[in-house]
Amino acid sequence: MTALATPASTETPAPEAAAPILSVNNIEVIYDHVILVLKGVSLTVPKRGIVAILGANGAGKTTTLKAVSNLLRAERGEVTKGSIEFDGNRIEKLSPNELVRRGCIQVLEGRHCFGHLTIEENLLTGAFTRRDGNAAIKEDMEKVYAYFPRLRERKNSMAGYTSGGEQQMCAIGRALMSRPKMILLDEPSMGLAPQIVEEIFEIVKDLNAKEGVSFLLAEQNTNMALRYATYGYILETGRVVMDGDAKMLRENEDVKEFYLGVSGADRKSFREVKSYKRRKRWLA
Amino acid sequence: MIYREAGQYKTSYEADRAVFPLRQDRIGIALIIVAAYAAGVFGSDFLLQAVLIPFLIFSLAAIGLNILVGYAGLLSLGTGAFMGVGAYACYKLMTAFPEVNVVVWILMSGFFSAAVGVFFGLPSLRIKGFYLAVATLAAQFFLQWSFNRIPWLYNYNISGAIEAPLSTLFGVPITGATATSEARYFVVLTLVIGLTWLASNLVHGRIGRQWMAIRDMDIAAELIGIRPLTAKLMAFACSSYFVGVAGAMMVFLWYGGAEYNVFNIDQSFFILFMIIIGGLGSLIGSFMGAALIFMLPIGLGIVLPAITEPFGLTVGAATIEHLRFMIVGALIIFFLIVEPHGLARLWQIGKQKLRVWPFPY
Amino acid sequence: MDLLSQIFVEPFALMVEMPDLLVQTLWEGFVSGVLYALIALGFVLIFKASGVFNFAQGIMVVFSALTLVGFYAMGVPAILALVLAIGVMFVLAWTVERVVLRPLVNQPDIILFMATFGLTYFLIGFGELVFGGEPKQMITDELFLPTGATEFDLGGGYVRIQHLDVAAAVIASIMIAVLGVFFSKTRIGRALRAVADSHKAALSVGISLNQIWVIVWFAAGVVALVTGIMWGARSDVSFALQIIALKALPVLILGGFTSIPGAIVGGLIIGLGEKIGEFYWGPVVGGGIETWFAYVIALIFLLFRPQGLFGEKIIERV
Amino acid sequence: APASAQTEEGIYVPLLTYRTGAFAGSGIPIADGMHDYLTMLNERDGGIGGVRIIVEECETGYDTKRGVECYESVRANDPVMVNPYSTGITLQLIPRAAVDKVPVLSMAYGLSASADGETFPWVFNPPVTYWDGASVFVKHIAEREGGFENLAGKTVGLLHLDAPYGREPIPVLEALAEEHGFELKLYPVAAQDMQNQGSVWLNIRRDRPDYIYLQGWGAMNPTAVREAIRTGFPIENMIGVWWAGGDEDARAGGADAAGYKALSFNGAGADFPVMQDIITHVHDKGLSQFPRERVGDMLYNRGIYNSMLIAEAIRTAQEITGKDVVTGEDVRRGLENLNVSEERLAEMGMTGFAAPLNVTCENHSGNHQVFVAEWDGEKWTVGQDWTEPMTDRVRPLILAAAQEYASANAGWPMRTETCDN
Amino acid sequence: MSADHAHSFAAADALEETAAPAGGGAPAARARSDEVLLSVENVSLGFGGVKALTDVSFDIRKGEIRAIIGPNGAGKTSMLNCINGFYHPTEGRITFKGQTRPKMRPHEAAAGGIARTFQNVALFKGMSTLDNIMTGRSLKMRTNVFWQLVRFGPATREEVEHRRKVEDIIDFLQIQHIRKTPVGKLPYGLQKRVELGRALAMEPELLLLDEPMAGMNLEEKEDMSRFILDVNQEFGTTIALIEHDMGVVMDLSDRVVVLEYGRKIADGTPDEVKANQAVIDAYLGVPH
Ligand SMILES: Nc1ncnc2c1ncn2[C@@H]1O[C@H](COP(=O)(O)OP(=O)(O)OP(=O)(O)O)[C@@H](O)[C@H]1O
Ligand SMILES: Nc1ncnc2c1ncn2[C@@H]1O[C@H](COP(=O)(O)OP(=O)(O)OP(=O)(O)O)[C@@H](O)[C@H]1O
Ligand SMILES: [Mg+2]
Ligand SMILES: [Mg+2]
Repeated sequence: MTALATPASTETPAPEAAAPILSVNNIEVIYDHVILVLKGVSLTVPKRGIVAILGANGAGKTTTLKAVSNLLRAERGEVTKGSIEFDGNRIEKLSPNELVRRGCIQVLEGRHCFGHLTIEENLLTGAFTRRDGNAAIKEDMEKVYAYFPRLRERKNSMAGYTSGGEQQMCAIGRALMSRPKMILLDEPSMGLAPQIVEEIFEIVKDLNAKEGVSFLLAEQNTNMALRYATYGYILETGRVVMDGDAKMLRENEDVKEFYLGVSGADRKSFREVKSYKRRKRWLA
Repeated sequence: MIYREAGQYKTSYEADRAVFPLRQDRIGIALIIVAAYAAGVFGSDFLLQAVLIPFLIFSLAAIGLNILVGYAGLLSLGTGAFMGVGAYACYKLMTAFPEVNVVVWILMSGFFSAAVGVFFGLPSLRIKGFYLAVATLAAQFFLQWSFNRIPWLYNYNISGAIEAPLSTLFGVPITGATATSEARYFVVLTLVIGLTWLASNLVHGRIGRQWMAIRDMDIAAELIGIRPLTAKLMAFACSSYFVGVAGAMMVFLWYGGAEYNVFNIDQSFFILFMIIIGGLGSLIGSFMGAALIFMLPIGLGIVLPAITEPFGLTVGAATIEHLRFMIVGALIIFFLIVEPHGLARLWQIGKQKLRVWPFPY
Repeated sequence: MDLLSQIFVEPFALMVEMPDLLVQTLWEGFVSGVLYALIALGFVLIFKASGVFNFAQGIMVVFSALTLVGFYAMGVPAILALVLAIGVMFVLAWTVERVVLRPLVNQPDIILFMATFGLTYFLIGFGELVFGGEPKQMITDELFLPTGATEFDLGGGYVRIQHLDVAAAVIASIMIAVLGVFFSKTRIGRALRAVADSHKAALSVGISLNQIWVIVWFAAGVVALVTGIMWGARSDVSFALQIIALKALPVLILGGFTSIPGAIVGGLIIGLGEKIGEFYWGPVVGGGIETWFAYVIALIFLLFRPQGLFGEKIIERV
Repeated sequence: APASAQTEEGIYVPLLTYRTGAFAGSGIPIADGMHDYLTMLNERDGGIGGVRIIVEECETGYDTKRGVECYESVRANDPVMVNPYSTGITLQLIPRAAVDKVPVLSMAYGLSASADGETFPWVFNPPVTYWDGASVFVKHIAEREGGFENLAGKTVGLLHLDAPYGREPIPVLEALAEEHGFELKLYPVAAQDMQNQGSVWLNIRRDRPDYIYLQGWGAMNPTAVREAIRTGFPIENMIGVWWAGGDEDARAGGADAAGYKALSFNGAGADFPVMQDIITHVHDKGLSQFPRERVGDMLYNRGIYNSMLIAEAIRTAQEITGKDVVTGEDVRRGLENLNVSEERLAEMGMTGFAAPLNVTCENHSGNHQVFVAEWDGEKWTVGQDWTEPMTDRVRPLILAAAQEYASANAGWPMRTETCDN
Repeated sequence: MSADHAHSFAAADALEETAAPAGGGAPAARARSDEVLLSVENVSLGFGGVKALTDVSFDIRKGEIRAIIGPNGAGKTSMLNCINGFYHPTEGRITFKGQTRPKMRPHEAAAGGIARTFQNVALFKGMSTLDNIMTGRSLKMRTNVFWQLVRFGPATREEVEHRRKVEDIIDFLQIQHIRKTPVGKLPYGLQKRVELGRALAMEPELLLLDEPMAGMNLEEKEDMSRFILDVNQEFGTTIALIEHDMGVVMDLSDRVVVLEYGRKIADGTPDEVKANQAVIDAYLGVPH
């Protein structure tokens, strides 16, 4: 790791307690026994924090999230080194189901709705681990419909037939149904109309503020992500190359150049982009 | 770094599209072929007749099925019956025109099963996945019934079976009771090598890519201009051709005769399992799968008593058999867990490891 | 002409002439339909829950029935033997989940299909090792299953109805109804369909695949036991019984792999169609067409509904 | 195949058996019977002519492919003969027998035409062929009807496995039907519907045949017996071929099955001196896998009968050649000169267990007699009504079929073996 | 329609309108005409109760980049599906190059020169990047089965010739390093790039792109924009583009159609559309 990657928890202004809800320590992930994808990633999500992982395609964002939610095993990947703690307990050995029960749920990249179930049934599966009765579930479902009115309109359609954006909403709504303490959001804005993107981040903020849900989000829409997150990590080819306060990152020159784009008057039109690549300074 | 590819640059696209771009692989294949022919000279009768000949024939059938299931993604449970079509077609041709060489008829008989395959493949345009299996199952049961019930197919033999009459190649008997295993082995080996070469050309070219496209995402394939019906029927035809030839070879170059129930659904499953264990969509996998599924029980049959005997355990043949079943079953599950994509993938990963050896990755 | 008459005239004439045989044929068709439905149900449960086409269902039928008879032969009272056999099926379900399914989660269907073949091999070996390969008598009387038959006259002939068949139909119907309600009305039922759709997504929302699989394989095991008792009582309990699992294939295809009502309706259509076809039209070609006739029925239906009668629609969308 | 099979001197007798799979029910008692008799000879007499018999079983699962595999594996050890125990496997081995010099003993199964020793010098199917069996069946019903003339107008059904084995008796039955004016109806049962015979029995109910001849195997038989009872077919009018005469086959029908009949050429029960020897020398020493209380079962006894033929053939071969350790070629001659007389039966403790048998060069099945056994609800009762098959009808059919077989297989070798009798 | 002055947006989400001057270097060599390549006339599409499209009409001119935008579920993807024959409109007609083929199958559309990429990446997962792009050339390959079988002579020549074209595309898209990787293992963004490559390999006249930039970061979006523009300019390929990133849409496209609930609510240049109140209400949200 580079010098920039400092232990985060000490610097992060934890809203409540100092104890983080999630801490990932120096994990290494290998797919298929031969493909080394994460080469020592550490990160921390404070209680009630919103933390963003940024990075180019293939940097390992999704892999990191899956390592936390223990879905790697289903893809023949494994965490070979390091440790992961959620709420003070080691969780590498837990089943995904147990993890959801403890309040940590992932929204998979690329939607993954149950195609043959209706939207409403999809939402109900989200409540699979809950034991607090139908009334409470119903109530939450209303909440999800309030967040995404479009879902209410399509609630009796089979998810497989709905549009890409509708499926994305469904996947997020489904995760909310489990009343999680922490949500791992993988590319929530993908394929959503700008309005909805904004709405989703508002929901994130809302849940974070009102219900104390923590978020770890992998997002390409850096601008948005850094606006709502409190802290950010930048991943490149399986390593954390930079981390820091969201504000600090927003102001970093390189981040600006490579992830945010220069806003305002200096912004280049997409038409004018030339094919040149400047080396990122942190790779030097 | 035993398996070193550095320094082997490909300077033309011709070289790059070769089936075995690496020198080590090419040498390996050449050695295997030489060894295979040498086995015909030095191998015992048992090795040839009970191990190698059937192994090669099943490999060919597996290649055929792999074209359909592994490359084109169309599940078929009718392999046994299509083998039967080849066998019965060859039998009819051979008895009707005994003057033509049997090798010609063996190769011709594949066209009959290809035709039948295309017919039963017609529903594949509409029906997919496990449901498609029904069309092939209908083929399986209907054809099997025909082999049994249409006496014309077996020339009204009282025994209801077909027998391979004597025939020769270059003056050496290759079918019939007097054909030696060596002679038959050389014919089988040569045919299998030749047909494998053709299959390999097919799957590495345009047609093979179209099949894989249909397999991986039929909608997208159609949207980029591949005609699903043509591609699928082509797959049925090619697959059934290989399978049919394998069936003819099975009867004429291995068994020497057969009843209808040789081509039953168990045979279909048997071949299907070879390609799953070996690796779907891999020609080498077809060979590996055939080796494992066919030879594992034989091997265990030899090994198990050898293990139990020294301990003074006189285990009956039945108990050995039961153990053998259990072990084969357990091993299949074990292999799947180790590598669900089959032995071929295991082989690749092994090569990958060799390549980076002594580093773990 | 003769052939045409054999196909289009004689069968119907026979139906009218001998109504007793028609009724008998329908009854036989109905009973086999229910029994086919029962076998198909075992498949459907597992397919629904895991997308696994369980090749081992046939051997599970034999294995469960053998366990039952085996315990009885060891001197355990019949009812206790039944309970123990159910227990063994639970252990089997648990083991299968642990040893086979868990390591293979999120793998393509065909791989899991193959794994169940490994399981079949294992169970054949294990079953024969423990119980021996000889056929055994089903303990029909001891389980209070009725024997004998009732006959009533009809149109100059008679119709004979086996009490065992009536019992089989009733028990199978109850079984199917209970399972149908359980899996369609409960939380588990919904989860089941979710799992069948995508292992990965199901894992991500915290559905416990392990628990679901044990439940479902256990249910399939109990269905297998009932199937084994019924078919065993009709002939005997031997390893040949595993072949009847093949009978479920056209039923499944016709009804749809994922539908419990589909299994029932498919079973009845195949049972009736097959018996009527064989009885009235079989003689045209010398009989024995039952083996493929069912598939042809199924195939014809499929050409109109590619997902089977009640199967889940094949979603095509880009 | 254990490589050790030939380490000690002995006569290697491989038995292709099946104790697993769908047909294990019929296969196990036979395998045990074959095994136990040979073991008994080893234990009691130290083998045959002082040479131990090396018995090796190879499991075929009644599957032709694995049968051929077994054959290949045992062939390396120079067997004196093979017992394929499956018609399918036998058909595969017939062309190879002459080439490999391994005689095939297919006792009352296999290719009926192979009884013609001229065409099939290496294949033996004593004591009777399926065609003989069918003729005995017709004789039996004629007797019950009070003479052949009363068969006219009767309907006879053949309920058979839909496979070459099941169809074997058809030519003979057709010929006899024509001759005696009864009608023959065929009821094929496919292998996968063995235990699902509902529609066939509906057909039987429609046609109301007077008699049924059952040519089934494995699980098909008990199911047929049950279905007969279920549909109310008079069970005493159903007569099985010998392979449909297992104890389990009939027991499936319970008490209602009393009256069911089956052909047989070996006695049932344990009341023969030879059975006592087997109990003493094999069961008491714990060398048998067969339950002691079931000794005497029809199929177990048939296995014993089969092994008796093996042993007698070896003994005869030793006599002819004067050698102790005989080869396949010797045993072929032994088989061809097999003469199990009444005295020899008595010596072996088999009086009443089997009828005398005489195999010749021309006739490899020997036209042994057959009787009709009847199930009394508990066990098979064996009368002494040994019946001759209608040799005059069957023999010409056999010769014709053998001719046809040879001509269909171009290059079929002519018999070169000399005849000793 | 003036594409010469591009309008700048701060970023996809922000939609800050600025008075930024247009950058220089506007594509001059751009082949553009008023010839209509494809026209959609009164198309409606329904699935049982759901109406995905209602009476939509617009046209695409030869050589232009035409954007289709709208809220989620508006029917954009369905529109593309109609154009290339995957769905058949319940009413109305679609004319491509002067031809109207009501029951056109997708492979016929492909043969006619329509290629596309998909919203949910639809690559052939088991095949390598190279093979995926090679499949795009199937339509152009002609050698018969015999030559395919022996893989000599014409088959090799043809294969190499097409391989060369494909390598050009690979170079163009800068995906040389993943040539032999099975695409299933690639990260999402690269998969989209390969998919574009596959569509380009068909050398289409009309290229339909369904959210080509979803899930990409800025740098990658810039790359992708450049590819799209290059394709449009160098090969003269007409492009229909669905995208939710307004910055991209407004910068790249010549004209924009806006759909909402299956209806067309606006059609015009980016400027016009951006100023359209209905569009702002339905989709863009109030510009901040
Ligand atoms: N199942 C797998 N087997 C092998 N390699 C994999 C697998 N899944 C991912 N990878 C590899 O791991 C690396 C990281 O992938 P990952 O999906 O985590 O990236 P990402 O940062 O989420 O990218 P994106 O922004 O495109 O979603 C990539 O190089 C990818 O090729
Ligand atoms: N095959 C189908 N069956 C049923 N409904 C469908 C089908 N295809 C599309 N729809 C419905 O039509 C509407 C339009 O879908 P479409 O995919 O075209 O939306 P979209 O504009 O592409 O949205 P997004 O931006 O979210 O991708 C959706 O509500 C969808 O549910
Ligand atoms: Mg990702
Ligand atoms: Mg869309």
